[in-house]
Amino acid sequence: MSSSFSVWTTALLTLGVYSFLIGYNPVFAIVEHLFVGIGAGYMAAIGLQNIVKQGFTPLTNGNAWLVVPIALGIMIYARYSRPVAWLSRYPIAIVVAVGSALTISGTIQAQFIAQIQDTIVPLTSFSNIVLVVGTATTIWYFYFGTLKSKAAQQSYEWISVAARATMMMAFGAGYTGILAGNIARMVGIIRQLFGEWLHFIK
Amino acid sequence: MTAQPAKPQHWRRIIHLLVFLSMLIPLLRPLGIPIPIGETSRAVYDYIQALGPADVLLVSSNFSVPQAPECLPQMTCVTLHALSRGAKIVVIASSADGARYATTVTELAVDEGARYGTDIVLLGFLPGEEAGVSAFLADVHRTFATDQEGTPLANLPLMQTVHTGSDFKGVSVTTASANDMDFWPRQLQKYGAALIMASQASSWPKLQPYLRSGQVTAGLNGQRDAAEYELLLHRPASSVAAMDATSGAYLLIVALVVASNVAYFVFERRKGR
Amino acid sequence: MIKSYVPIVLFLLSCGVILGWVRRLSSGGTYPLRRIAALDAVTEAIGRATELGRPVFFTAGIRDVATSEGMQVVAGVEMLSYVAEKAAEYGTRVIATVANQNVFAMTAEVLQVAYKRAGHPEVYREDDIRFLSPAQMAYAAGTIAIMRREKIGASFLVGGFAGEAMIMADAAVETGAIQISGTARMAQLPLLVAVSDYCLLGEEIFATGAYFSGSPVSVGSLAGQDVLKLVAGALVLGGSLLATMNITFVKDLLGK
Amino acid sequence: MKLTLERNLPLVAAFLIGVIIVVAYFVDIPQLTRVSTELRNWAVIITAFTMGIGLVNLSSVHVKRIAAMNRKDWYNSVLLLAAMGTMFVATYYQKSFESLFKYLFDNVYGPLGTAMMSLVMFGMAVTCYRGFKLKNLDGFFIVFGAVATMLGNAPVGAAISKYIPALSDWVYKIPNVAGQRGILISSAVGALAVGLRVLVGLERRHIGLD
Repeated sequence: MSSSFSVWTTALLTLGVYSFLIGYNPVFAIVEHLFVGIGAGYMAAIGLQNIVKQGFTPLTNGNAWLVVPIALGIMIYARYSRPVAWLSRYPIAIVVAVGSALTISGTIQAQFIAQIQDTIVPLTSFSNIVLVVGTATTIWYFYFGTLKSKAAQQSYEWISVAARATMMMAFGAGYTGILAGNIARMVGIIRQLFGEWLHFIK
Repeated sequence: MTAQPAKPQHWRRIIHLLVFLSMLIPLLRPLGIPIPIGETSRAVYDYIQALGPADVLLVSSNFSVPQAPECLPQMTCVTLHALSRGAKIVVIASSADGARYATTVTELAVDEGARYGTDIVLLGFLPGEEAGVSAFLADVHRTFATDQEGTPLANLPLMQTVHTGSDFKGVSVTTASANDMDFWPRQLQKYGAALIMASQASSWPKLQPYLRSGQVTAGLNGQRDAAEYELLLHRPASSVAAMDATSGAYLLIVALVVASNVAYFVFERRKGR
Repeated sequence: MIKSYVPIVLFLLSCGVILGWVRRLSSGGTYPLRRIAALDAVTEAIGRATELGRPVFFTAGIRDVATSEGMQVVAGVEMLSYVAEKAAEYGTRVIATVANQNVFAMTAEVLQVAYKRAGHPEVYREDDIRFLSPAQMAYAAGTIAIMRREKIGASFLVGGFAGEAMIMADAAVETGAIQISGTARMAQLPLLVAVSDYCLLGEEIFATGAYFSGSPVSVGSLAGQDVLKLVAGALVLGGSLLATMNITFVKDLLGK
Repeated sequence: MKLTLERNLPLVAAFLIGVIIVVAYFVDIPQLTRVSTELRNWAVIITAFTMGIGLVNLSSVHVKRIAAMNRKDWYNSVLLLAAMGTMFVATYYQKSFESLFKYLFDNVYGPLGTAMMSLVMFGMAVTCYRGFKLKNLDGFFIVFGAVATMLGNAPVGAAISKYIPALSDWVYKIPNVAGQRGILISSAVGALAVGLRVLVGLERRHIGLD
């Protein structure tokens, strides 16, 4: 068994997390509060570093424009005082606007055009047919309107069968990928517990 | 509706225990199932094998503690392999955590005999994700004035040959971030460097479209391919040792799927009728 | 100066189609929608939580709004506002956990609007929106603990998630809650589909506003989306048929 | 329509900023690109400030719990606040508290994260038993996709049959790509629509306007 304080800390905390598998219990509650505290403290420090590194330091070096985001950042705290609470709308509106601008400009090229272009292949093999039909039906599956004619409804039924089959196979494959990563992590943890801590694995 | 008021679900505890045992037992008593070398790890190996002393490889890391069991061996293998071919290495990281592992790999390479400054240089953390990478490839010396330790790039012989993205023969990105898979091909396009992407297994499906289109030359898929690479390099390490446990876990999961369906068709459906 | 015209033209056309349909519905047009099982289940889930006398749980994931995946979180928070409205009508408490500080600020605003609309502004309590931290697994740990402590009756995980989604969804299911989830992040969908009672796939998370409010803006935008999807599918299929006959016109045009 | 500081101007400001970023993406004007980068940097700075209101929420919940003096688990709230303070100081003044930071990061924060994350593994195993049933076509295809790739991913698959790796590879490269692309393309349309609505001010619940 290890005599290192760090190894013991790691091992006990790991067991504390695993105690959740038995059910929510006081030990897990302790570990959970510790973790939330540490996580928040860590992220807060990184945030403050960002303010200093990207805000105050360049500002004092002469980039006067940075007064604006810093002022906006302070405005978020207006929410605690009712008469000026509306001031906090500015920073939120701007942050969300940056996100939506990044989304609408980025998606059309990367997720729309590039993906469609890559899927256009000659239908000369079984694989290519599955690829093209699978992609097209999956896109059409997300048609939200209602269809009037009987024929259209019937073809939507078929489209949705093909689409769901394709998506489910993709999900199955995705499931495996995620599983593989978790197996690797789990092996790491078992090595930690039974190797470094208990010395059962050489 | 499947939801019911909470009551102890003991079958869950049994599955938890089985999961643990399915991996612990093969780790305690390795089975030694042979590991066949697949096409994907072979493709990366072949690409690195073809590098020579005139080539510079950019190695970027962007993964964190949870992905390290998969990604660290991948990055180590590619770096050491390239060095063994005489290629030069520039190491950067796109995240703060990634920088910790970039340091680990660089130190390991130096321990194995690489000369710091001539064979390998560690530039460190490059903030700004896509924007950062874009600026870096446009002008390496403007984004990094010094290496991670603060040595000016002018004092590092290797950096005198590296100025823009065009000076890299290839780029090897080991990443846990799906964003990297979108923007690296995009940013690298105009520089003509080949792109090798090593990823955690859960991002592997995401990489497929880029491999198909050729924007990514070759890729490594999680611990599995790391193990194969370790074997190709004749230096079996943590990934190879994990493979039996991996088989054990997969067999258990497949067994659970089978058992669940047997239970469903034999008991539940009969009850339902 | 302009790198390529094709994306710009397509972008402007897409915006035009969406805004055009919004205009059309705003001036009195109609666009009936098909049903989506997961959205039909929302009211049912809130109702069940009410019957059991348990709170409804909601979280919109760990992603930041100021990124290119931010709209998933916006969609999640939008859904939360409808869930909260409904829950307020039923007199059921909604507890939300938040990982990202921008999302926290949004969530607070959205909930106040929702409760006001439901006619119960007094229900809003800032303590029911729990900011945990952007540290992924700390957020997950805090969330599963809250799920258990508060004995939730229905759980909504809709937005932009990373690896933590599975832990939270599984914990909710074991608590006995109905689990409704949804994301457009491909890496998390497989898990959420497998573990949840109902799952909103990809684009479906962007449709909640139209289904719950029926406002001309959101329904119109959905109609516009439908047109774009018909075109996209046709491009894939038609382009490939042409490519089979060695006509690579569509593929080349998109590559420009 | 009257422009008011409270209601319209935030939306106008957001619209202008958004348009600059969008135009800079499509049109290559160096000055505009710089402005766009600067604006994105603003979002980072604002986000860092916003952290404060999150922390106020977290702290106030726990301070109230301690102050109420009637909870059995008050010590957890003390622990949380103490851990938050300690980690904050250790991270921010990393240079002075190097060994404390290293200990907290490598032996507390890191392992807690890894252990939490590995709970996914248990959840997935349980889900395989609970949810992967061949009840209908959906069930059949998800099980097929999962089992084929699982056996293909582990060395044991190749030991069972040499066709398993090939099948697994096919599932990854064809149906997987098709399904992913279909979802990606359609959700791109959805994200575009929501983004557009936010940008032109049709969607404004997020800033507290109805």
